[in-house]
Amino acid sequence: MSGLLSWMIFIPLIGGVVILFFKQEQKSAIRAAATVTTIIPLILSLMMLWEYDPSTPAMQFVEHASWIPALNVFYHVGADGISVPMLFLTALLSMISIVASFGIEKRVKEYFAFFLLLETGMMGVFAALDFFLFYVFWEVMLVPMYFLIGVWGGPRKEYAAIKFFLYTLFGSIFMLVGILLLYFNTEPHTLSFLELIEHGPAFDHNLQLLVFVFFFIAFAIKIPAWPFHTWLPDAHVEAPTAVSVILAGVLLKMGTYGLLRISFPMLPYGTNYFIWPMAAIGVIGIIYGALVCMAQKDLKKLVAYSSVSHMGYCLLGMAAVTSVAGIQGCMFQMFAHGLITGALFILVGVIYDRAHTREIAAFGGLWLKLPVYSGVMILFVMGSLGLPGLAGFVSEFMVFIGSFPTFTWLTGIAVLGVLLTAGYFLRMVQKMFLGEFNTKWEGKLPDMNFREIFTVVPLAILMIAIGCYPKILSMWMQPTIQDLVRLIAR
Amino acid sequence: MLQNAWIIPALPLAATVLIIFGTHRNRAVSSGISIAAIVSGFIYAVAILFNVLHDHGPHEFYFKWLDFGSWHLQIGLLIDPLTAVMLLVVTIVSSCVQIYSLGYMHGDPRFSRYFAYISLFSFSMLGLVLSNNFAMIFIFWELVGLTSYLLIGFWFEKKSASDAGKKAFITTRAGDLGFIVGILITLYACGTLNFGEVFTKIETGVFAGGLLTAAGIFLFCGAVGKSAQFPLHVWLPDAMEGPTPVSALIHAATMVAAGVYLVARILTIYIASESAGMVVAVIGITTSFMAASIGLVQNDIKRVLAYSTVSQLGYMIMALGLGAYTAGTFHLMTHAFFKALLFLAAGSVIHAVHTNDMQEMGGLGKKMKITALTMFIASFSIAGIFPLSGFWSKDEIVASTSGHPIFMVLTLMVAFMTAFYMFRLCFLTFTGGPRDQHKFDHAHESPKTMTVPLMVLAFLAIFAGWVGIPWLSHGFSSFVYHGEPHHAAFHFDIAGISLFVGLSGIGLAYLMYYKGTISPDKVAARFRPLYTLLYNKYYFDEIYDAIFVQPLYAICDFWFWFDQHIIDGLVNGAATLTLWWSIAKNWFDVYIIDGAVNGAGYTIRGTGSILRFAQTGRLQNYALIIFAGVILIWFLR
Amino acid sequence: MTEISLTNLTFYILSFCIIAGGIFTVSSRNLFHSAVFLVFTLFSVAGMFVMLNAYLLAAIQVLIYVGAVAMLMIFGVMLTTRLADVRLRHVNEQSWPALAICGFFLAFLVYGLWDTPFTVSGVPMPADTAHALGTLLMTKYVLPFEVVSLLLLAALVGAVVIAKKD
Amino acid sequence: MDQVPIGLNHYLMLSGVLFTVGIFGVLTRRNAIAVLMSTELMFNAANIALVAFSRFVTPAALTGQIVAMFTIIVAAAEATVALAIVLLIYRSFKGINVDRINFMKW
Repeated sequence: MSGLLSWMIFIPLIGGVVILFFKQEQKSAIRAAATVTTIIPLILSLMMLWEYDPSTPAMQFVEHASWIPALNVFYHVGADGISVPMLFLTALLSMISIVASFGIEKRVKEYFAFFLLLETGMMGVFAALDFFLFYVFWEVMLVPMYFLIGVWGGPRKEYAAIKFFLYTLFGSIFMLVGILLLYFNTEPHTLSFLELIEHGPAFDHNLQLLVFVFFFIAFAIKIPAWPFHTWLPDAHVEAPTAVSVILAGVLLKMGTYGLLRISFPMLPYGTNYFIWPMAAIGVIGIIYGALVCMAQKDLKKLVAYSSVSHMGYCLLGMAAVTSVAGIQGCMFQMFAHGLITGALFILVGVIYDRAHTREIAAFGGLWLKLPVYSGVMILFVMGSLGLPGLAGFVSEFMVFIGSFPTFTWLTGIAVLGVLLTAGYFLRMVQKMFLGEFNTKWEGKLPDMNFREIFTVVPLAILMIAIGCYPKILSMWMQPTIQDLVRLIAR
Repeated sequence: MLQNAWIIPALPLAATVLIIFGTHRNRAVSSGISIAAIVSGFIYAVAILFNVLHDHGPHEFYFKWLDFGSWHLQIGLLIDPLTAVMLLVVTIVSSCVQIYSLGYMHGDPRFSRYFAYISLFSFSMLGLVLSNNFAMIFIFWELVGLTSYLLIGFWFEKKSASDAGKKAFITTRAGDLGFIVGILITLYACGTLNFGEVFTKIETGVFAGGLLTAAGIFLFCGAVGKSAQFPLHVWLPDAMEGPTPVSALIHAATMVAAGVYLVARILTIYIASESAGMVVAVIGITTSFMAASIGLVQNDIKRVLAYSTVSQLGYMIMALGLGAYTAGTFHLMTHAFFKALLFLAAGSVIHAVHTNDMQEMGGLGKKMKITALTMFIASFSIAGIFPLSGFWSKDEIVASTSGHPIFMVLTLMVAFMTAFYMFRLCFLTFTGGPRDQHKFDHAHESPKTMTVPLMVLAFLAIFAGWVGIPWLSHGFSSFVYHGEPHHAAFHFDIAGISLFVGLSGIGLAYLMYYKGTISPDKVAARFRPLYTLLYNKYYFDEIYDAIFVQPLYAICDFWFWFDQHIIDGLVNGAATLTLWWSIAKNWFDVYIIDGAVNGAGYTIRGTGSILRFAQTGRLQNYALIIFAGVILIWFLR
Repeated sequence: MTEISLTNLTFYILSFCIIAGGIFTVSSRNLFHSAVFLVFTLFSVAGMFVMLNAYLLAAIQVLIYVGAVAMLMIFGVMLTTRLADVRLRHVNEQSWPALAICGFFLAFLVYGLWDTPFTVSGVPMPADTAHALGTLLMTKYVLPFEVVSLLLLAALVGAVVIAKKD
Repeated sequence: MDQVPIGLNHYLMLSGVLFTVGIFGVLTRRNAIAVLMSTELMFNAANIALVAFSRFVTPAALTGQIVAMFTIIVAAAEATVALAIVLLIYRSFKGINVDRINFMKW
């Protein structure tokens, strides 16, 4: 099927526009339309996985068309081993988020329209092979995100939305400068990823350092790497459930994806120059995030800070640029974190919908009355704290394997994060699910319904499958990652 | 046959899945599935044992689990005599415990879930012993940790239970950190995690020196956590909050032995690196002595057994650290049986009187004959009394210390203390008069489902050790050995001393707690500081709480504060500064720039407001002025 | 002996009448009196025109000013002014400055006009200026004449429209 | 006394005085009709000057008389319109005092 990626990118947009023609009152129709609109890209992404040839690192499903000839800008999309899993993850999480958003009653039409626009942006970012296109999609994501947090969010939504928006925009500016620097330092001027990657080692070294730092700031804010992470807890806490899922599951991955797709291959010298700071930031993020988690009283904030910690593993892994294991671990962590944290946010939303509080201390003994919910929650908590047999373990282990030869001591410190993660999650589990049932919730907390279970089951299955047999994920990435390591080593 | 050994762990796993997703509403079916799975596993394990007896192996089967670049990780089976023995031990104990649980857990609202967990544990433990590489053993290592967590906190309504589960998980995980680092070092040094390949590298000298020592010590950290060795032993006594069968299975016989199993499995490292081996031995004997001394004064029947377990595990670890592979593993096996028996018997008592406190028991022997009998058998076994299992294995351990006088002295002291506290337990529980009449009146012998497993284990506690009797063609040592079979000659002197020590311990307990010749209270009063120290378990929990837990919370709170106020403060501060800047600019804009513009206007308006009085609006006024102007012009002309 | 020409005397008398009439016109407390003095003044001016050999103009002055404009004024006064108002101030507060300025003005005027050497033509006036004027109006000044007639028409209509009660 | 023949200057003097009187009236009278009368005086002063110039400077051309005639006509038109306005003002302001009609300021 030709134009597969374009269809994946723009079907949500089309769906969003169509939804705008619905009446505000036709809520179920809107929800159905949105679901269908997200199922189509999901099916397309499965087709993409089917047709994808994992034996080559080359870009596949490439579409190339002139867009702004005067600036050498092209509509250029394609997918390789790095983007294919991310595109699939995006499609999956979008579909799940849409289903998880059925509880939204306020301005349903706009909500789903924004959500679908957001999906277009995300798909576009992961598929774009042209800086201009990339940047456009990157910014396209911001706007719906801003409104989704700012309109459908919690009590401090305006603050959170503005913080998110400004912070990300702040990073984007650096990225833009970096893009322009690269653009004007190539002859002929080009914005094509592939050409810039080809040109990579020829960039002046100082330029590489400068541009790397610029890009890193932009992506680190998105990751979010310590110390650029403070927008995340606010955004998460205020965002509606499904938006949190997307935020944690997909948006954070764009930072790491950007580093892997752009910074690393285009700026090999800069990359190799900065691996130590990157690893250090990653490790600080791991430990720091975990420590801060331990002090949290709000369940959602805890999960949010755990994201900071978990994304630290990504940074640490990718900083080990010489090893396939490190980068692969980073990719795994991106995917696994998307699954696990996405599910955790859904589950947080489930309990919030019932109890209208996320205060950990307000619960207790939930396992007695909500066995399904508790079981699922504990399963994902275990996944998040790196229990073997679940996806989180594989990625963390691979990150450690990859980074240990290069950053022996840092890895040694990072391992502590595993313990701390266990600490804060088990504390949370104990306070919420174990102990006596808090009688004030007597009869007020029904167990998960079918729709909610449906939203987490695919994630659970994937998490267990990847944990038990990681090859189902690594097979897509292998050649690309090897090629990436080769590109960085240039 | 052997390559299908994965069936043994797969059966309990299947049972778990079936129970959780299918039969959890039907208690009988759930427990039946679980027991059927483990018993089938036991039968298969027996078959494997005979296969391995025939051909020691090692037999290895694997597939590539995960690959990155030129490296890969495996999932594989390693079947050698040690594995075969462990499979047998685990399946036997697990079977007994599960059958026992039918009675013990009868009436529990989460009966099915209990069996699901137990099956999951069996799966993990069996997978652990079948692992052929570090990564895989780590995976199952963590899984047994999870099931341990779930089962300790099985009665999670009790805060102490959920606390204990959490403590167990986190403490063992602290050890696992070292394990991970050890694995990473190994992988870094050898490029592989397969046991056989790593050992080959060691033997060829590729993996040696400081790196090897570091790897050995770090890997041992895992064992320290899991086997509750000093200084991470604190979780095991608390783990007694779990149901007693769980304590028997997980926290006495199998899971805590996993650390010992690990050390045995990678003993090559400790033999190649003597310093690492010495660390292991020292930790082992320290743990053993410390735990035994604490066990002397505890009143909680299960805690006495828990400290006994810690102590015995220390024994094994020490033996392994000294390179006595056979001794360590042999004791591991015999210990599994008699300690499981002790726990199950204690569970039977608890089931009868609904208390853990030995001070509230007494005289139960009359009412619970089978329980009392099996308990005494197990106690004799652990005390190392001829000819029970414990005698043979303990003798080998004492023999292994022959080159190290300090170790030997300490070992014998531990043996003495072990005999003393075990019989203190027995006498306090089963003999004398009832100290709590009400509880005594309600006491009764446990049902068949509980007593039959007790009898099976008692049989094993007596005879399992006989496979190691030197005169029976060195049965055990010619089967489970490291390198070349090492047939220790039977040392009558050592055996004699060991036996004497054990008997004197029993005798002292007899005098103090049966005859009452020596008053325990007086002894306690005499050694008050020591007694207090021991009674409070050397204050480990308090010390850890003070130096790790509370500072950690404080640190976490600090960093959260730091995050909220410093980092976020910087962000918000930047925003605020920008805002101020904007406000300043706005002020500048409004008052200076715009002010200039408006100022011009104001000036004109001000002037105008003065001048406007000239604008009377009266025609004649204007006309007069015009006229005056005309005249003025004319005049000025 | 210098002939005291009747012309001179007539001039002075008429001058006096004009100026006095003017002064009374502007200074009379009673508006009606003002109107009467105005008519007087206008007649005097008409006499002055006669002295200047502008007979037709004098006739027009009498017809239009006295017959039309003055009557208009009187009607206006009678329509708008209650005669009881006479005790009110009839001049505004700037009368003294105005007087001073007017004094200045007059002084300058006198000073300027007194010794300005106008080039006086010695040609006597034609006796029949009316004929000449008529010819001029129909020939040389026909356009202003027509414009003025239009102006009159416009004034007529405008006055009606403006003064009309809605 | 020295008989000075009545010449142009005398007429101009007369015109000037009348004009000044008219101006004074315009500048000082409160009543609008009185102001109108004063302007009539000024017109007449101008007419005198025009006719005098016509008599003494260009006696043959009669231009001054023509202009004076037009002035009279225009003055008549002006008077009619002005009086109409005065009537209007009177209806609007219940009075025709000029110093009350001061809304031309600002």
